[in-house]
Amino acid sequence: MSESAVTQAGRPVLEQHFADLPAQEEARKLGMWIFLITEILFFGGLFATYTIYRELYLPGFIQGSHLLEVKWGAINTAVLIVSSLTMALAIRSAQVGKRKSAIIGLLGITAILGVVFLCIKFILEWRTDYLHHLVPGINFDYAGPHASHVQLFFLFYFFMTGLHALHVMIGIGVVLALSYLTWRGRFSPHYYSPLEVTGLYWHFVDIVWIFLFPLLYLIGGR
Amino acid sequence: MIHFFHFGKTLSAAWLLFPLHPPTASTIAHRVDYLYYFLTAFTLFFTFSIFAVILYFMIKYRRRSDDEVPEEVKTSIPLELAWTLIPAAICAFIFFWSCSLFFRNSRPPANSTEIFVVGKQWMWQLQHANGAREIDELHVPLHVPIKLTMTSEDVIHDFFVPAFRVKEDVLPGRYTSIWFQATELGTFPFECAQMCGALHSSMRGEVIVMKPDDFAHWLSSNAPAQTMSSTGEQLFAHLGCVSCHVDDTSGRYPQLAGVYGRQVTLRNGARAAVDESFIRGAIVNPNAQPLAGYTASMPSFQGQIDEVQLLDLIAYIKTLGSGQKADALR
Amino acid sequence: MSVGVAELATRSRVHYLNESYGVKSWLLTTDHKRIAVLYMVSITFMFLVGACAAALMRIQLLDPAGAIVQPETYNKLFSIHGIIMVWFFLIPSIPAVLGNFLIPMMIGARDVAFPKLNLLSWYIYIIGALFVLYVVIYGGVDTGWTFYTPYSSTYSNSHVFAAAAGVFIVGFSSILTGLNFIVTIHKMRAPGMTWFRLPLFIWSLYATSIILVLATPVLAITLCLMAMERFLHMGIFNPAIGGDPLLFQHLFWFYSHPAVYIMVLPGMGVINELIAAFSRRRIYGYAFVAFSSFAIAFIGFLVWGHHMFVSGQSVYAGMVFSGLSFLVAIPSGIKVFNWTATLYKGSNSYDAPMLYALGFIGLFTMGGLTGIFLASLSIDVHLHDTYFVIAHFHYIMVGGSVMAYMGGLHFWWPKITGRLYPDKWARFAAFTIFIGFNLTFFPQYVLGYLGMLRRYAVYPAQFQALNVLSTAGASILGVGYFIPLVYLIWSMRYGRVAGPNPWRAKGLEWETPSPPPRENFEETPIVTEEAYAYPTRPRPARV
Amino acid sequence: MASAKVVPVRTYVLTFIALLVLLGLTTGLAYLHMGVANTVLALAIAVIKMLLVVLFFMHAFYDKGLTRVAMVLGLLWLTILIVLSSADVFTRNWTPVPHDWGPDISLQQKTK
Repeated sequence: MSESAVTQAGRPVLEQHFADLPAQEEARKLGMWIFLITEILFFGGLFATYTIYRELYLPGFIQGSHLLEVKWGAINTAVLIVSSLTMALAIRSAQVGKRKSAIIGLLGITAILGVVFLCIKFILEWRTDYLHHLVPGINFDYAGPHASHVQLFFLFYFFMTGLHALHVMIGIGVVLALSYLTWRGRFSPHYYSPLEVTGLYWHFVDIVWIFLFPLLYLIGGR
Repeated sequence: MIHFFHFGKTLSAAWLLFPLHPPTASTIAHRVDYLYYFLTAFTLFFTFSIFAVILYFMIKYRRRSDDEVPEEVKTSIPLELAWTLIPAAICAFIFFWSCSLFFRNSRPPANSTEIFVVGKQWMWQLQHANGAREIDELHVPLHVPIKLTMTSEDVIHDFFVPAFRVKEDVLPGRYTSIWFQATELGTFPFECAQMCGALHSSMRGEVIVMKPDDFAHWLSSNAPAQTMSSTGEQLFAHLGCVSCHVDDTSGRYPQLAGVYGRQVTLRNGARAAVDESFIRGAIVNPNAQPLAGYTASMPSFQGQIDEVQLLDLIAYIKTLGSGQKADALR
Repeated sequence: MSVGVAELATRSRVHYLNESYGVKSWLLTTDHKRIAVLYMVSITFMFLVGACAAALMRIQLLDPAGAIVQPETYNKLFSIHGIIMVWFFLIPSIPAVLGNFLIPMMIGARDVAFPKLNLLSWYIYIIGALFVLYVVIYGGVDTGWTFYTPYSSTYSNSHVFAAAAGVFIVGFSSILTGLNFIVTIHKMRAPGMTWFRLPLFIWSLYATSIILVLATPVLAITLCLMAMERFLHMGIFNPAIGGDPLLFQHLFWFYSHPAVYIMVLPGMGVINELIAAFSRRRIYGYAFVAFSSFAIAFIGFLVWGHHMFVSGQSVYAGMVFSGLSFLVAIPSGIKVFNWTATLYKGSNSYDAPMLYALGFIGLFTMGGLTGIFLASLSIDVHLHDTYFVIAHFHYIMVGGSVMAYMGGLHFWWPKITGRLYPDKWARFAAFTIFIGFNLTFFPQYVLGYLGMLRRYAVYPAQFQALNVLSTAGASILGVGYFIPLVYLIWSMRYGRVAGPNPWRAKGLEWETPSPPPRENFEETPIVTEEAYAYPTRPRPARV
Repeated sequence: MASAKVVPVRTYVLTFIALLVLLGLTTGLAYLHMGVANTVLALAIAVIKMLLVVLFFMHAFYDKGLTRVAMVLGLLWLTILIVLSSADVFTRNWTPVPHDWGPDISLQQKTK
C-alpha cells in the first residue's frame, strides 16, 4: 500500500484496529446502513400511528391535508432531489480525484439547498400555519366539522415534518464540516468514506421526504 | 383406605391455610382451572425431568481427573427434530384449548342482564338498569348471566373478579365488557388490576351474589325514583335530541326508534352494528362515522355530559322501539 | 514459589489495566476492555440502587396494610425498580460488559469496529442514568416502567418527563452498541473465523444486536410522543379527540417485548460457553442452538400483543398474538434440550460458573414454561397483572439473565482481572442465590393465581403468609448477591494469579495472556478449527 | 475504496430526471378524484422514487449482499409494526352481530 493511501494531509487515515483501508471503509458503510435501519424504525413508529389514525379518520385527514399548500410540498421535494443529485456528484468528484474546489462547490450547493428547504418549511409553511391557528397544543383553533381529526392530522404533520427538518439540519451541519475537511485536503480517491456515508444519510433523509410528501400533502383528490 | 382418608383431611386443612386457587364461583372458573391444572402438571413434569436428567449426568459423568478425555457424541438429527416437533404439537394442543375457551367466554349470552360500570380514580360506580346505583359494591343474582359494560372517567382501570376468573381493562372513551354467571352464593372481592395512580391498591369492592328472589327484593328496595332509561329520556329531551331524532318528519335526520341491535350503512359504504359503543361514538363524536344518506351534521356532546349520563342516554335509546325489533325479525 | 513468580510476571507485563494510569486514561479510553470495565462499574451501581428499591418493596409487603411507606411512595419504588433494572442493568449487563470485553477477543480482533462510538455509548448511558438518578433524588416517578397513557401523559404528578428522557437517552446507547457489534461481527473476524466456527456467545449477541437496532428506535419515538403529549396536550393518545391509548401500548410493547429477548438471549449465549467449558465438549447440536437464537429474535417481534390480552385489544388480534407466542417456546426448548444433552458423557466439573449455568437451565425452564400459561388466552385473563406475571418474568430475568451474568462474570473474571476468586465462597454464593431466588419468587406464582395483584401497596390479609415467605427469600437472595461483591473486589488484589487459561477452556480469548494486552493478541490469530474443539476419544466399538 | 465502482454522471442525471418526472406525475395525479386509487398510486410512485434513490444514488444497485439485506430488513420490520398493530385496531368491531339482531334498516322509518 502506498504512503498516500495510509496518510492524508499528514494524518493517518487507517485506524490501527483495522487490517486495511477497504475493511475500514466497508465497516463504516455497513455501520451507516444499519444506522439508517434504525432511522426507518424511528420514523416508523410515526408512520404506523399515522396509518392507523388516517384509516380511522380519513375525512378529517383529507380536510387537514387540503389546508396545506401542495405547491410548497412539491417545490421542497424538487429541492431535496436536486440536493441529492449534487451530493452524489460531490462524492463522485472525490472518487475520481477532481479538484478540491469542484467537490467543495457541489457540497456547498447541497448545503444551500438544505437551507432553502428549511426556509420554505419554516417561514413559508409553518409560520402561515401558525397564523391560521393550526398548531395543535400551541395555537389550534379550527371550526370545521372534523375539528378533532384535523387536529390529529396537524399533530402528525408537525411531528413528522419537524423530525425530518431536524434530520436536514444535522445533515447540513455534517456537509459543511465535510466541506471544511475537503478544503484541508483530507480526502482523495483512496480515502473518501466520510463523504460516502454522509451521502447515504443525506439520500435517506430525501427518501423520508419522498414518502412524507404524498402522505401529508396529497390525501384525497384535490 | 382409612389412612388415605386421614391424609386427605390433613391435606384439606392445609388447603385452608395455603389455598392454591381462589374460590371458583362462576360457570367458567372450573374450566379455566382445568387448563391451569393441566399446565401446572406439564410445567412441573418438565422442570423436574430436566433437573433430574441434569443431576444424573452431572453425577454419572462428573470429571474424575483434570486430564480425562470425554467420549465423542455426535448430534442426532432425529433427536433434534423430536424435541422440536413434540413441543410444537403440545403447544398447538394448548393453544387450541385455551383459544376455544377464550373465544367462547368473549361473547356474552344474548339473555344477559346488563349492568354498567364507570371507573374513576379511585372508585367504582355501578348502575343497574332500574337506576339503582352502588359504589364499590355489586349485587348480582345467582345463576343469571350478567354483562358488565364498562368505561372510565379518567385513566385506564381494570375490572377483575378473581373468583369468576374474569378481567378486562376499563378504558376512557370506549366501552369494554365482560360477562359472568355466578354459581356460588357469597361475597367475592373485585379489584382494579391496572395501575391507575396513588390509591390503585384501594380501588376495590365486593360482588355480592344473592338468590334471585333476594336480589329482586334488594333491587326494588334500592330502586330510585327513576330508571336509567327514564333519566335518559329526560336528558334526551333536555339536550334537544328529541327535536331532530324523534319529532322531525322531514327525513333529514335519522330516527332512532328500533335502531339498537341493527346494522346501519355508513357513508363510506361500510356497515356497522349499532351497539353501545356505536351509540356512544355517535353522541360524543358524531361526524366520525357519518351515516349514508344523511348530510345534516350534528353537534358533538363531548364534555357536556359525563359517562354516567351517557349510559343513561344509551339505556333510553335502547328502549326506543324495542317492539319494532320483534316485527322486523318476523 | 511458582505463585510468586507468576505474581511478578503479571506485574511486570504490560496489559490493558496497567498500560496507563489515571482517571483520564479511563474516561477517554477507546479500548473495548476498559469500556467494558466502565460499564461493569456503572451497572453495578445502578443495580444497587434498583435493589434498594426492591428491598424496600419487599419490606413494605410484610404487612398487608403496608409496613413502611405510603402507597404513593410504593408506586415510585416499583417504578424506579423497573426502570433501573430493565434499562440500566439488564439490557446493558451482558452485552455491554461481557459482550464488549469478549466479542473482539472471541473473533480475534483488536477492537470493536467503532471504538470512539463505543465510548460514546457509555457516555450516553451515563447521561441517561443521571436523568434517572435525578428522578430518584428529586421525588420519583409513579407510572410503572411501562409509562401507560393517559396516566403518564395527563394524570401523573411525578417526574415522568425526566424518567422518560433518561430512558430515551439510554436507548441511543443501546442502538449504538448494537450497531457496533453487528459491524464488528461482520467485518472484524480473524482470518479463518467463519460463521460456523464462531462461539455461540457471538451468535446470540449478534441476534441480540439485531433486536437492539430494530426495536429501540420505536421506543424512542413512542416516548417522544408521550412526552409531547404531556407537555403540549396535543392529544395523540387522548380519546377525547379520537386518539387511542392502546396505540401507545402497541408501540411500547413492539419494543418492550423484544427487549425481553435483549435481556435473555445474551444470557443463553453465556450459558453455551459455560456448559462447553465445564463439560469439555462441543455444544450438542451447535447449528440448532445457533439458529434458535435467530428464531427467538425474529418470532420475538411478532408476539407483543400478548401483553394486551385484557387491554381492550381485538379478540382476533389476541388469538393471533397468542398463537405466535407459543412459537417462541419451541426454539427456547431446543436450547434447553441441547444444553442438557451436552452434559451427556461429558467431563462435567462443579466449578462455580458451572453451578450458575445449571441454575440458569433449571430456572429458565421453569420461567419459560410458566410463560406458556401467560400465552394461553383464557388463563392469562385471570393471571394478567397478578404476581404470577411477576414471578414468571423474574424467573426469566433474574433466574435467567442475572444467573447467566453472574456465571459469565465468574468464568471470565480471571481473564478480566488476571486473578482467581476463592472457589468455595463462589460456590456457596451460587447456592445461596439459587435458594434465595426460589424462596422469593416461587410463592409469587401461588399468590398470583390466588389473585394478588402487582403494583399493590396494600393487599388482602389472606396473602400475608406467602408474602412474608417471599420477603424472607429476598433477604437470602440479598446476602447471596453481597458475597460475590465482597470476594470479587477482594480477589482483584489478593486473588491467586490466574494464568492465561485457568479452566483449560477453548476459545481465542483463552489463548492470550490474562489480563490481555491492549491489542488483545500479540499477533492476529489464524483460526483453523471449530469452536469448542475439545479433545474427545472415539466411541468404543460395541461388542 | 479505490476499487469501488465509479458511476457515470449520465446515470445520476437520468435518475434525477426520472425523479423529477415522477414528482410531477404524483403531484398531477393528486388533482384527480380517484378515491382509494389516489393513495395507492401516490404510494406506488413514492416506492419507485425510493428505489431509484436507493439503487443509484445510494449505490445499492452496485453493492451486492449486506446493503440490500439491511434495507429490506428495515422495511420488513416497519411492515410488521404497521400490520400487527392495525390487526388489532381494525378488527376490534369484528365481533359478530348477535344472531337475534335484525338486518340493515333505513333510519328514515317513522316512529308513528
